[in-house]
Amino acid sequence: MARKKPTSSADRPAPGPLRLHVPEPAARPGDDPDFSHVRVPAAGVSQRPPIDASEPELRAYAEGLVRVLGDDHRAVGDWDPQLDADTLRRGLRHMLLTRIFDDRMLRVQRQGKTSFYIKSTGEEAVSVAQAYALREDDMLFPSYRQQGLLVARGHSLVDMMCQIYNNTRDRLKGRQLPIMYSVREKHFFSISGNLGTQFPQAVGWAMASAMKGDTRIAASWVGEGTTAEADFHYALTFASVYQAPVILNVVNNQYAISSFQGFAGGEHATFAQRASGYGLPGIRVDGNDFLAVHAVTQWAAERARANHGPTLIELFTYRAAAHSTSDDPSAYRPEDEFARWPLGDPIERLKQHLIAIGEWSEARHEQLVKDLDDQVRADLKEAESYGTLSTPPASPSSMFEDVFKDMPEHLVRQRREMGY
Amino acid sequence: MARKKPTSSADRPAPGPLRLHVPEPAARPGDDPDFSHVRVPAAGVSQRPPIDASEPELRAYAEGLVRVLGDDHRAVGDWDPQLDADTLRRGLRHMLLTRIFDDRMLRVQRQGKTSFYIKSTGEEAVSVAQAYALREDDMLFPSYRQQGLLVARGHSLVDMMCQIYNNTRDRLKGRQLPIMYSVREKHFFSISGNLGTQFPQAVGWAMASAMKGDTRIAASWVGEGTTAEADFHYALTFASVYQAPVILNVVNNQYAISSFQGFAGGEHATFAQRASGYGLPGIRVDGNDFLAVHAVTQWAAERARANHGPTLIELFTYRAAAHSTSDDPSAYRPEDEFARWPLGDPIERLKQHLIAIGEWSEARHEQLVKDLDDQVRADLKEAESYGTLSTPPASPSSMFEDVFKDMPEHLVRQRREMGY
Amino acid sequence: MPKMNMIQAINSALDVMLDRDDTVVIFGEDVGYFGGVFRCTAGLQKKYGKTRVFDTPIAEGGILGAAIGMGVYGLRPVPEIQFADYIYPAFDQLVSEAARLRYRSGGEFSAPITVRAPCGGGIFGGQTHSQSPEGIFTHVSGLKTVMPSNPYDAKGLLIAAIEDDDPVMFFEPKRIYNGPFDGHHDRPLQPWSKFPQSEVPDGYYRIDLGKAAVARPGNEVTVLAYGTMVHVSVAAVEEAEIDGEVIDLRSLLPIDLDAIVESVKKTGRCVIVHEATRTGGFGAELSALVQEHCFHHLEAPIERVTGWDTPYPHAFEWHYFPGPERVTRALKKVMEG
Amino acid sequence: MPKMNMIQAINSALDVMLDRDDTVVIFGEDVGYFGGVFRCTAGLQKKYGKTRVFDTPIAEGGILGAAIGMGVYGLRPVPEIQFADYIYPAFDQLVSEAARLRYRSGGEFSAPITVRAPCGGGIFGGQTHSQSPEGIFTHVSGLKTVMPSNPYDAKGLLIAAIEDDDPVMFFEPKRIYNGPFDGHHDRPLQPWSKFPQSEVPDGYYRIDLGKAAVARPGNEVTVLAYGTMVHVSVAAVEEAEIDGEVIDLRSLLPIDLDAIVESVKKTGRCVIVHEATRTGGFGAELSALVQEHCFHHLEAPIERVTGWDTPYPHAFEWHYFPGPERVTRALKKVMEG
Ligand SMILES: Cc1ncc(C[n+]2csc(CCOP(=O)(O)OP(=O)(O)O)c2C)c(N)n1
Ligand SMILES: Cc1ncc(C[n+]2csc(CCOP(=O)(O)OP(=O)(O)O)c2C)c(N)n1
Ligand SMILES: [Mg+2]
Ligand SMILES: [Mg+2]
Repeated sequence: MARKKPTSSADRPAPGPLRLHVPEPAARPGDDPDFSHVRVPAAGVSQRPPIDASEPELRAYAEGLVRVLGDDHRAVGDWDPQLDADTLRRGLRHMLLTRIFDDRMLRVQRQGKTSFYIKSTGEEAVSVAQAYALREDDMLFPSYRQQGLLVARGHSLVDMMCQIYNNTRDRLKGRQLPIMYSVREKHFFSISGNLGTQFPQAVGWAMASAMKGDTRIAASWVGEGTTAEADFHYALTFASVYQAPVILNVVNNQYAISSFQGFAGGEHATFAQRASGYGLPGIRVDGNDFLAVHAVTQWAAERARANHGPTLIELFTYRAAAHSTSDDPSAYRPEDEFARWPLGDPIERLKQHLIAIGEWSEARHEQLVKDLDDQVRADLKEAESYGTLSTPPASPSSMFEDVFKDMPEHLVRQRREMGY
Repeated sequence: MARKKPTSSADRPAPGPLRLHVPEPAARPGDDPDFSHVRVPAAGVSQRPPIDASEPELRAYAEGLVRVLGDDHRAVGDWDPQLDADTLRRGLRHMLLTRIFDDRMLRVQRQGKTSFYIKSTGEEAVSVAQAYALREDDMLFPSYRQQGLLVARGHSLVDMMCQIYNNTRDRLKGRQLPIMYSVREKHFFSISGNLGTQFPQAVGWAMASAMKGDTRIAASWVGEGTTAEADFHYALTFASVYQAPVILNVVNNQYAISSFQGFAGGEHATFAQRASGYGLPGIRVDGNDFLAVHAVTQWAAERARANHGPTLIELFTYRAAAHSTSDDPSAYRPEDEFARWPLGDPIERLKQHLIAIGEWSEARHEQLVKDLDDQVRADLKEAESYGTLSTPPASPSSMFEDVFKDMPEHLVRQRREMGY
Repeated sequence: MPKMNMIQAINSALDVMLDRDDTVVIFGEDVGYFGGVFRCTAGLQKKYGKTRVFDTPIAEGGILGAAIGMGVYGLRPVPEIQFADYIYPAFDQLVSEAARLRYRSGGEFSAPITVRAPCGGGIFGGQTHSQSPEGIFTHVSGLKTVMPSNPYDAKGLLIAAIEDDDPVMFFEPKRIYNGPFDGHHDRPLQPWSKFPQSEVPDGYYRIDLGKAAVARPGNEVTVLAYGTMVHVSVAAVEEAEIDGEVIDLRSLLPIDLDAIVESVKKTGRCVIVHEATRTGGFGAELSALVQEHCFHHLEAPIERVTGWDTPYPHAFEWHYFPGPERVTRALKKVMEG
Repeated sequence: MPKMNMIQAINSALDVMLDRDDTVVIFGEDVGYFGGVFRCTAGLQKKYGKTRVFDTPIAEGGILGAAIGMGVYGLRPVPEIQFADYIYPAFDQLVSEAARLRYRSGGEFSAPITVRAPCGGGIFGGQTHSQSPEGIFTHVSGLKTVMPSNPYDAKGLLIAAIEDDDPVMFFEPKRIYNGPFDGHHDRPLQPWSKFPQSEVPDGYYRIDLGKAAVARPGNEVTVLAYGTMVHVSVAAVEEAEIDGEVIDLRSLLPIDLDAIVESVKKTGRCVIVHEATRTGGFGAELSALVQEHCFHHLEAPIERVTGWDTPYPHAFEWHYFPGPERVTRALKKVMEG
């Protein structure tokens, strides 16, 4: 204790002025797309851990990127889910169907037949592969960009279109913005317009399933931008405290409307890393690699079902389309970014894989695209036969229903006031 | 691709039923206190890192426990802040004063002279050492258990008592529950009854300081239970995104009213670890070790002031008293836990350290206790001369002031209606 | 018949429902092992186990988010918010989710949750343990809002709320947990056991939501009140020696408009009393409804007696609280008006 | 004089204030580089730099929490909430903090923030892009609530709001960003440039909060409205061929009670129009105030024309929206009543 330091920092030399750091993306309109900050490990290097591994053992997965499909389009490594060719072809079909559906619905929105649409282009592997890795009766709490879940569960496109059109067959009775589906029989929860709210709800559902000794688990999705909302924190906290059987997915598609993922904290950590702070495993996966997404989701599902608790999965992908039909991305990002996205296109990659293993061909692919296009057209025709936005479902008086289970007097009076 | 695994988890053998995990503390009333789960590393083993170290380099600090005062009451290792004996004696004095003040105010609450009180017993090192490691004009956003900050900044106890009494000298004009201080000239922010709200506010203040090229930083405190609130997540997110010059403190005193820290997620990770998920350094420190608390806080302050960004500090301590005067801990924890708390009593430890280095004695300590007790009694007498709860400050009509800067018409009307 | 105070009656309602319906679950901050800071859930974890009655993280939004998910699964969650003042972090889950779920899903999903929260002042709780936020929730389509004024009603209404298939905000005026406080803070509180409403059956019974009660019949003026203010209003009517009819609304949404209109048409005068701040409070809605439905019967302007439009000031609690003196003044004013 | 639509007028107000006062800072989701989803902040980041105008994480509660801290530091933050429907996650910071800070600290600290949020429906936004939550905020002591109805007022009121030392909720009816929509959704929208209120000075001017304007003078009935509903009400009055006086409240809290009372005393009749749901809406408060202050002048019950007590239903937007037809019906009713 010979040398005495100054006793208070007040005595130290005054430092320079403080500066505010405001995140800045690598490229803006006019710039060359720049993904040099994206580290892409080779496929197959990551090992599939046991499902009862503890969080500290799993910490490296939150910074890594699980990849199965190599540059040669072969599946490599421990995570290869070894799906049979039929399943892969079905996956390709469902991803393609999702994309074609999206393209078609964008077009009808542009024609004024509906008010709004949101595409999932470039992110089809997320929904389709994840749906495949879950059981049919596991409960899904999606955001607005997982239409692929419904497609993968074989839900009727006509039914989806009718919701988008708010027509006479709209199961949501004209109440919701297009694409805010709710499909109870497919265990697909009602989509909320408020970001993130489904995340703690999924945890609550999973807690209930555990309370009741059920075997069904829950899965939920948010975008990387949405991780900043309170609900993300609530979900992780409750999932951790009660070790709920739930899979919490962050779809990191690089953008939240105009804001790059740095505004959600992506400059300083991966989104999968958030989980470790709660003592939960976080796994980062190549979201455009159908096989990797399937494998990681299956791992998390097995873990949850065996009472080893929740997993956070970050699906690393790219939002290839505009945020929604109300958005124009050319105002905030280089036009050709998707073409330069280092993880490619999930559909193209699965297609090439199937070709590489001798289970697919360009010709069959072309035929499939045509068939699906025909199917979507036919479905659209049917859906339009039930009307479009200008042909509302049932009577306006139905707007007073379902506010409560039984209509209270004040709503009866208001309905009467409206003339019914 | 010879062996084909089942293509969907639905085909796998059904697992057993799910179970809900509900956290359970190691000991309940009637049990022997059990702190076997608390790992206490030896003092001096942790190295003080450079202030510009990156988060991954610092990750081990979130799981460790920085300790300076050894079992022999000597200061050891790299983190030793090497404070001079005067500063240490001042620290001891301020911690003791805080404790004596707390004890006295509890007594007056029991006498019915005020409605409510909250003690910080056992946690005095947190406030006092942290105040010492900051500059006098750094802005503090405390919770209700950091009265020691005011004591350490030399604020008038009489002024604090007058707030507690809501008497004629209550600077908060009778508006606030006792102990919800606000002391602008000490850069001590108005305490909120709503848990956690001050955390993102501190970040916003720090952002503003950075925007303006100021040199002042902010510090804020929440309890470990409060980390589950949204505001904790907002604070860490904004602190990370904008690299705000702020120190975010989690005082882990093991309890949130009746709930042990497992209900905030403490079973699965430390609270310091939360930070790493946001790419921020988290440091866990022995909260009952005055020197360690000072050193870690000073490190974080230097880091923030040099534009290297925010730090989360977990102060590992024990709430020795009841949550508040409305609480009776014997209903939910063993009576003698504090006596068995492995990190001891912060006042006793600093006292023994001073004795060990030949700068203090039992006799001087006894005298100090007596002096401080006299001071508090004298202050109390003065405060009571300005009235107690039954002697409200000024006129009730003042209740209409400060809702807005200028009183709008409707409040003027209501004041008139009240008879003023 | 057992005698119960309001805490015991609420505890009994929860006990009855946990026993009858194994989808009922109870959780919140300090409600499990400890039994709640007001003891409303005391003994229930011990009786029904940790997966039916349990503690939670301090995260009101998380509590509600999880509750909604449990409701969607098929449970009937009864979360507690420790003080109504701390309900705001859960506001989005309540307003955007619980309240809207049935509607937006075309009836596919719903959240049959009952949110219990102690409300109101008069306990020297300061501005964050005294609020009455019911008026914020009655503006939200899809939520029901209930506030009992006595043990018998508390149990019957709480059972009805738990059985209700829609989300219900169940506010418990903490000032009357132990006795029917009438606003005379300088007099000793009479315990519930001295009053007939403390006779509460042990078993199951329900009081339908949306039905008001006449707390004191009368002919000269109608007083609309709920919660603690029912007792204040009855005291004021007696003290003013005016033959006032005090209506205990019990449920704010749905509201028993018929009972209100019938009474006001009879008396021709109306005073509305609540503890919440005035502007935009539920009293405004009551005033609007009364004048819409009884305009031609009104002989004087409707008066509102409410908390002032300020936070609840700790030292001036009794100046803030709308006590019998202020109600009496309003009664006299409408009788003259 | 330049012609501005409401977006341009708001942008101009922000520009003027950023320029005049270097403590003014603007932030929110997509408001920085992109300039806001409604373009209200377009060009401002470029002009004033990234530390004055910037993007934020998607965390409304964090945005408000940080804004309050900045306000305490000494800045005048003007955060944007992308849609008023998304303000609920920030509710606790607004109600428990911004609104209460000056009071609870005895005047030591305050948060001079202005929260801008587009509100209202009529754009086929569905239930989460159409809400009018102003009635929730007018019940909160310590907040001011403003809603302009035209470009000139928008700029003058926004400047006054930013200069105000208390927190102000500044709601922008998005349906009239581009023109004074009068509820006739089947007719082409007239752009602001055709109307005198689009003549907006480039520089600084302010319209004090708490002063109503007469949007259309008249003698037979008073119509109280704000935001989009001002235009609907004026259209309805003209179409009903009733000599109605339409009062544009502009500021709900503080409210210009004098202007209201003066008009109702003159006309003896009153219709209140807002887009928000009825029960507990700000219309209830207006109705209560009018009957309290004009009881003896009223010749007919006050009518409320409002959104129904349901979420905003996407397909039935025009059945939900309180258009000129419904206002006309109410006008006729009060004229008869
Ligand atoms: C609570 C809330 N705040 C803001 C919005 C407006 N909003 C809709 S989508 C969106 C961006 C979401 O980005 P991200 O979470 O990354 O999902 P992505 O759209 O990329 O799939 C925003 C800000 C909203 N819907 N809800
Ligand atoms: C938003 C909110 N929810 C609940 C409460 C009630 N409450 C007051 S203190 C407390 C426990 C806080 O525990 P912790 O954060 O660990 O701090 P400590 O009391 O241990 O210092 C609770 C639940 C509150 N004040 N605010
Ligand atoms: Mg995104
Ligand atoms: Mg604690």
